[in-house]
Amino acid sequence: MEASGQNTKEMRLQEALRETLRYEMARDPRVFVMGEDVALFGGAYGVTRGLLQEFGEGRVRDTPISEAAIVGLAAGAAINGLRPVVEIQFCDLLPLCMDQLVTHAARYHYMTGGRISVPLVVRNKYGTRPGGGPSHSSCNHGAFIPFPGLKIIAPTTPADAKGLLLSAIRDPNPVLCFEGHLLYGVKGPVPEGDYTVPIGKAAIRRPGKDLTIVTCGGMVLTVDQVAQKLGEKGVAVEIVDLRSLAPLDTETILASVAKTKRAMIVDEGPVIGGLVAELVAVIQEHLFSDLKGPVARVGAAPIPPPHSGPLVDAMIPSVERIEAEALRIIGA
Amino acid sequence: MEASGQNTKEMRLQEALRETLRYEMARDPRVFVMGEDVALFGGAYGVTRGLLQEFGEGRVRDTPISEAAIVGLAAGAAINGLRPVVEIQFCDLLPLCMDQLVTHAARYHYMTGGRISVPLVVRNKYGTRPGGGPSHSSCNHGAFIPFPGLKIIAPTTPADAKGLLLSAIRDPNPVLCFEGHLLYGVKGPVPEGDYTVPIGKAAIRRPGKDLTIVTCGGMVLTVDQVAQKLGEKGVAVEIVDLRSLAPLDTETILASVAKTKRAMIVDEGPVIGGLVAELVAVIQEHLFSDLKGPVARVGAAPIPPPHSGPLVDAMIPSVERIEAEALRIIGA
Amino acid sequence: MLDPIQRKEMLRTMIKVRAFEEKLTDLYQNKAMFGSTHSYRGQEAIAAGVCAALAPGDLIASYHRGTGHLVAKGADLYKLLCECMGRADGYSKGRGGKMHMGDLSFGFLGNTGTVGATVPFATGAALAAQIRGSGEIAISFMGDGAMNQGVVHESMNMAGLWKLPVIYVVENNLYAMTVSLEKSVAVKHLAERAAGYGFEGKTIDGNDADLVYEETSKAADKARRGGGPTLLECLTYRWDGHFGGDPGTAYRKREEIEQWKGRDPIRRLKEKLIAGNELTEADFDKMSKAAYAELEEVASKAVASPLPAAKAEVDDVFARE
Amino acid sequence: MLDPIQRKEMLRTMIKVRAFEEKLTDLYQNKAMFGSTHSYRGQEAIAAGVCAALAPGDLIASYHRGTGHLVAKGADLYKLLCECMGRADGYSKGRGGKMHMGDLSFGFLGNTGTVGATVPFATGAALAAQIRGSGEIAISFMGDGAMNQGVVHESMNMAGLWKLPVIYVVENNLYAMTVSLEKSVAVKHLAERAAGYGFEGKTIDGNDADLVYEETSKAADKARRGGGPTLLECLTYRWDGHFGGDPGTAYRKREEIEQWKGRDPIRRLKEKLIAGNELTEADFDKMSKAAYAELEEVASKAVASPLPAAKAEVDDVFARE
Ligand SMILES: Cc1ncc(C[n+]2csc(CCOP(=O)(O)OP(=O)(O)O)c2C)c(N)n1
Ligand SMILES: Cc1ncc(C[n+]2csc(CCOP(=O)(O)OP(=O)(O)O)c2C)c(N)n1
Ligand SMILES: [Mg+2]
Ligand SMILES: [Mg+2]
Repeated sequence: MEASGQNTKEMRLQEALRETLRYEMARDPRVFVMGEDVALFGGAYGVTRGLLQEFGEGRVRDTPISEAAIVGLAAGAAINGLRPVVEIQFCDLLPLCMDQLVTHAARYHYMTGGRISVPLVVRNKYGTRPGGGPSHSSCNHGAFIPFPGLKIIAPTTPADAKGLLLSAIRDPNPVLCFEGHLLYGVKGPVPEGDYTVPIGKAAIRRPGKDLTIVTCGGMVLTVDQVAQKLGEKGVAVEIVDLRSLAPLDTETILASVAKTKRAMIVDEGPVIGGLVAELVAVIQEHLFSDLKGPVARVGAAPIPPPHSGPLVDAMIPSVERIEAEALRIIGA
Repeated sequence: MEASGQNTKEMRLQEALRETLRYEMARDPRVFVMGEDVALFGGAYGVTRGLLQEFGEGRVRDTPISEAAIVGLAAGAAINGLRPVVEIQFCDLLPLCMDQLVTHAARYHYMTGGRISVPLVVRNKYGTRPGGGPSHSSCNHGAFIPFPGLKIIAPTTPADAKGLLLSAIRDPNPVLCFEGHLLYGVKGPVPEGDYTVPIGKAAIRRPGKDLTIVTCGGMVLTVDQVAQKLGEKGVAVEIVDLRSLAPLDTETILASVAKTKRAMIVDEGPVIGGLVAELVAVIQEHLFSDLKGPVARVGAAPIPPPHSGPLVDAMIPSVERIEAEALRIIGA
Repeated sequence: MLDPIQRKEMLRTMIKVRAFEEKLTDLYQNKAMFGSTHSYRGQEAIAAGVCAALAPGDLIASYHRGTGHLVAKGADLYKLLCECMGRADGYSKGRGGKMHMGDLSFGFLGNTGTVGATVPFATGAALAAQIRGSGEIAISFMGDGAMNQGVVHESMNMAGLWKLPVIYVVENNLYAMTVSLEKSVAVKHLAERAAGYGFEGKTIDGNDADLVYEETSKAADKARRGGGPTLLECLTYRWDGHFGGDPGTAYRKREEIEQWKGRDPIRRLKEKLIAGNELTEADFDKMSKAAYAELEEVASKAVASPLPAAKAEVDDVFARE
Repeated sequence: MLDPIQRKEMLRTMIKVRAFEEKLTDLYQNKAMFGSTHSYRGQEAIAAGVCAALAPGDLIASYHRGTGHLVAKGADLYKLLCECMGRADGYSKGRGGKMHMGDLSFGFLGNTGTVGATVPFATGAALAAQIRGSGEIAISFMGDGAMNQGVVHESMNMAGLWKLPVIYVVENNLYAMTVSLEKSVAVKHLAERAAGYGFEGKTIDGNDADLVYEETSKAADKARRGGGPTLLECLTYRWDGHFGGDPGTAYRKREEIEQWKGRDPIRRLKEKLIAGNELTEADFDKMSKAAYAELEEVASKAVASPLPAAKAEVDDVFARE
């Protein structure tokens, strides 16, 4: 399981994903990769580079621009015994394959009385940034949690990227993997060999006694900066990196908040509905009388992701905004 | 605005919707209706019956089974000056047109710098019931609130059905209208003539001082039964019928909870993420210190909507389950 | 061409399919079911003809009007009927009803109530067969209305591109619910669309079981030999309304319905067999009685079978493996 | 056929389109933009030829490779360039960038970055024209890759069914990002798909502005007369990479690129005009200089223009009207 004494190698998150695909494709002939530009070009973000050469056209396929069929064919292949890993170029395109994913693939195991399962991984990129704009830089990772039958992961570190993706490929259920646009290039140590991180387990990125901040993906790095600055001001922040958005690791979250008695949710996505609201709801449900104040939430402003830099800066939680909010609820 | 001294006529919710369409189509030549089986047959639930005969094939169109294009063409027609009202036969099909709706129609006004607006109404039916099953009886009305640019209404009474639908047709933005399967046949007084209910305003269905229950759609009727039983036990429940899910009328909700100091959210849909979680989050955010206990939530079990009666009964909140939960949080 | 014994088997299957539909309608009218039915009566030659051409390992995906395909592919009638009735012994434990099942033990990839939604599943199953080289082919049954769903277009394009071993069987019964074909498409034959995906499309008489068998066999051979997909548009008609409660006469002329009933696929095969001295009226009556008797027996057992317990099965949403 | 003056105008438009693209590339390379570019160089004859055939009230919908269409349709270069650069004076106030704009004042229905997503918008705009009887037609520009999106299929079917006044202009530049046409479809000409929707499809040389104009005019007349849609597959090639950062050589042979550059649509029209004694080299140079000079001026103004304020414009999400 977790990296215990395993040798590690320093690499980018993008490489960690690639190594994981190579590793599992070599180990399990049922695994194959399909998506737009994934074969000859190696993927819009280079994650699948080299796989075509290593595993051939049968198992590494460029597809037409047909998101619904990419996910639908993958589900069909999964039903018939394979382990597809498909790439959807960015999360803004998930609505195009949403019917196949949430109404069919995700419900199939339950609705067939458990006779059929759909081991399917849908990788996609997310993240609002200057130049992306309204159709290319959404953060809808939090919007899929109301749909039963879907597992959702969002790795922050290269090690988790490997461990979670490997777990996802081996999971008998559909797993949606959100990869942060700005995280692909981030380096970190990655355990070699067979390394998995269980889906549904969060990680404490930083221990602290005064305030719990629950977040995920790229925001973990932003929040870590906040924690450092607050540390200098004598406020000890505990950071919970969700890693899995569905199922949520409420145990770890609640244990942390039970200790700090103050909680704040920070996310790149909208605070309305979805993940952020769910975290607030769960915490107040279980720890209402322990809490020193309401659970705070800091997230993206409720607007479509804009193109221009200043507009994006105003939309996405900044170190300053998060710190100010943290100080406010600490009452410092 | 609200029915003030207007003459009313007793009719089914289904008829109220039909009368509204007739009224506005006669008044505004820009309004037209399109969808599967809406013309010759008058709609799967009879809502559009007679419109073809009255307004002709140009403005009342049967379509092929193409949900994405139905919404996409409607959006294009709206951009070019018309006021489309389309019918999607049930909410399980919304994922098929979700890209057109949330990524394009809903973002268009903002993303064009306000140059273009998309006055579009997408009517659809929702509701989990025996015999519907996993692809025909979802309750995803709560899952669309994280997406900016979309207004969402869910009328409970025939009068609101008229008032909200008329407001929706006249609204310059895309409006998603959720119609409860079991509500179509429910009768009530409907103001005649030009009657609108503002989008974004909830209604107090029943005043009470001990507990606020926030709900919407068909659940309002179930919760009313609960309130009656609790009334006999001396517990005065205040029922807030949301009527609009986006934008949410937080003012009315918070005013009620500020008075009762206890809140419970009840919904036919999943409690995870979406609408229910949002309501919990908003209330605890603003009224944390006034609340006598955590905001409770009662909703559908996190499973796909099943086919068989007993399974549905176990999934959807019942009078008994809601009452028990209410008594628990009242501490009675 | 099938030999006499096989053709009689095909006839027996058609009778069984119809008997099942009529029993379902019974049960629906007697309020013994949750939800409704989508009667397959009138289209029996397609399910029977297609399935007669398949090898045991071959796969089928179905749709809302799917019970006929299941019976023809060899589903267990008790489990099937129980599922239609929302009983615990059903294929899906009562969770899915007639529109939501799946069981690979008899090559059934599944069906759903969303028009067109299983077309990519069948196509993807064929992709798996190609990648693995396992030799099975997949049948994708769909109605004419499904041809206008985006995902069906996308799937067929990928199947043509990769020469996947899949056969698209479009059961063109001239109506999508209440909307007639002329109000749904501007093309004369839906089969013409196959050209746009780079494979062959044929429009055939879907009420001629022998023909459906022949064309499916050809397409299956081609698919197995790596020749890629085929679209078979089978012209047919549903005798009954779209669903249980629909008389089917608000949008269809009575004459049209009668005309098509005159083209009864069962009677057609029966008469051909009798004309060829391969069947007697007596044989036919025996077959019929046997089929209806079997249904009676299965139905009485299903009616007496338990409903699922009233519990939310949250632990069964995810596969554990 | 256009008269000499009009053809020179068309040439002028093509030069302007190219000048704009080259200026954008400049700005991109000088990091003066947010995000990237999708160069239209090599495809100028399509935007210019199509727009030359339109009446003032006609509408166009565009896609990610859309700046060429906007310039040809008469967009304000300053507002357009500002938007590409995310400036406050841009068409979308910097919110949309080059892929997300719309302004009916010059008949521009809009573009988005989702492949195929504006095809239903153009189709729906044509539906509005038909219902209202207002006489305008709509052009739906798209790349070859869009032909494999479900919603495009659904839209074309409805357009054929209802004979909507829309023209689908498929700019087939042989690649969808890095995936070649042969790896995307199994059909030889994308235009063949139109038959499946009941209207005419033609494959034409998209680098011949005169021809594009002619075919668009015919299709436009047909559409105005109630004859329904036409699909024009315009064969062409993008000279540059898919986006600013892409050299475009990882998936395309250099010879292929050079070959197509030899078919320069601007030079072709220029030489035809010169051969017909309707243009001199000097005229051409004057046109060019003027176009590039105009771009320089616009660009310097745009570069000096303000960025939007750093505020979340939550009040601008909903239209108030
Ligand atoms: C995507 C989708 N849209 C609409 C519906 C509602 N609906 C159920 S069956 C049907 C008609 C299907 O017609 P066809 O595909 O020809 O099959 P048939 O019923 O004629 O066998 C419709 C519109 C649905 N189930 N799925
Ligand atoms: C629905 C969708 N899928 C994928 C993408 C990513 N993407 C952007 S452009 C492009 C290729 C488009 O090719 P084509 O339609 O031929 O237009 P071209 O770029 O060649 O002009 C892709 C795959 C997208 N923007 N939208
Ligand atoms: Mg049909
Ligand atoms: Mg292209």
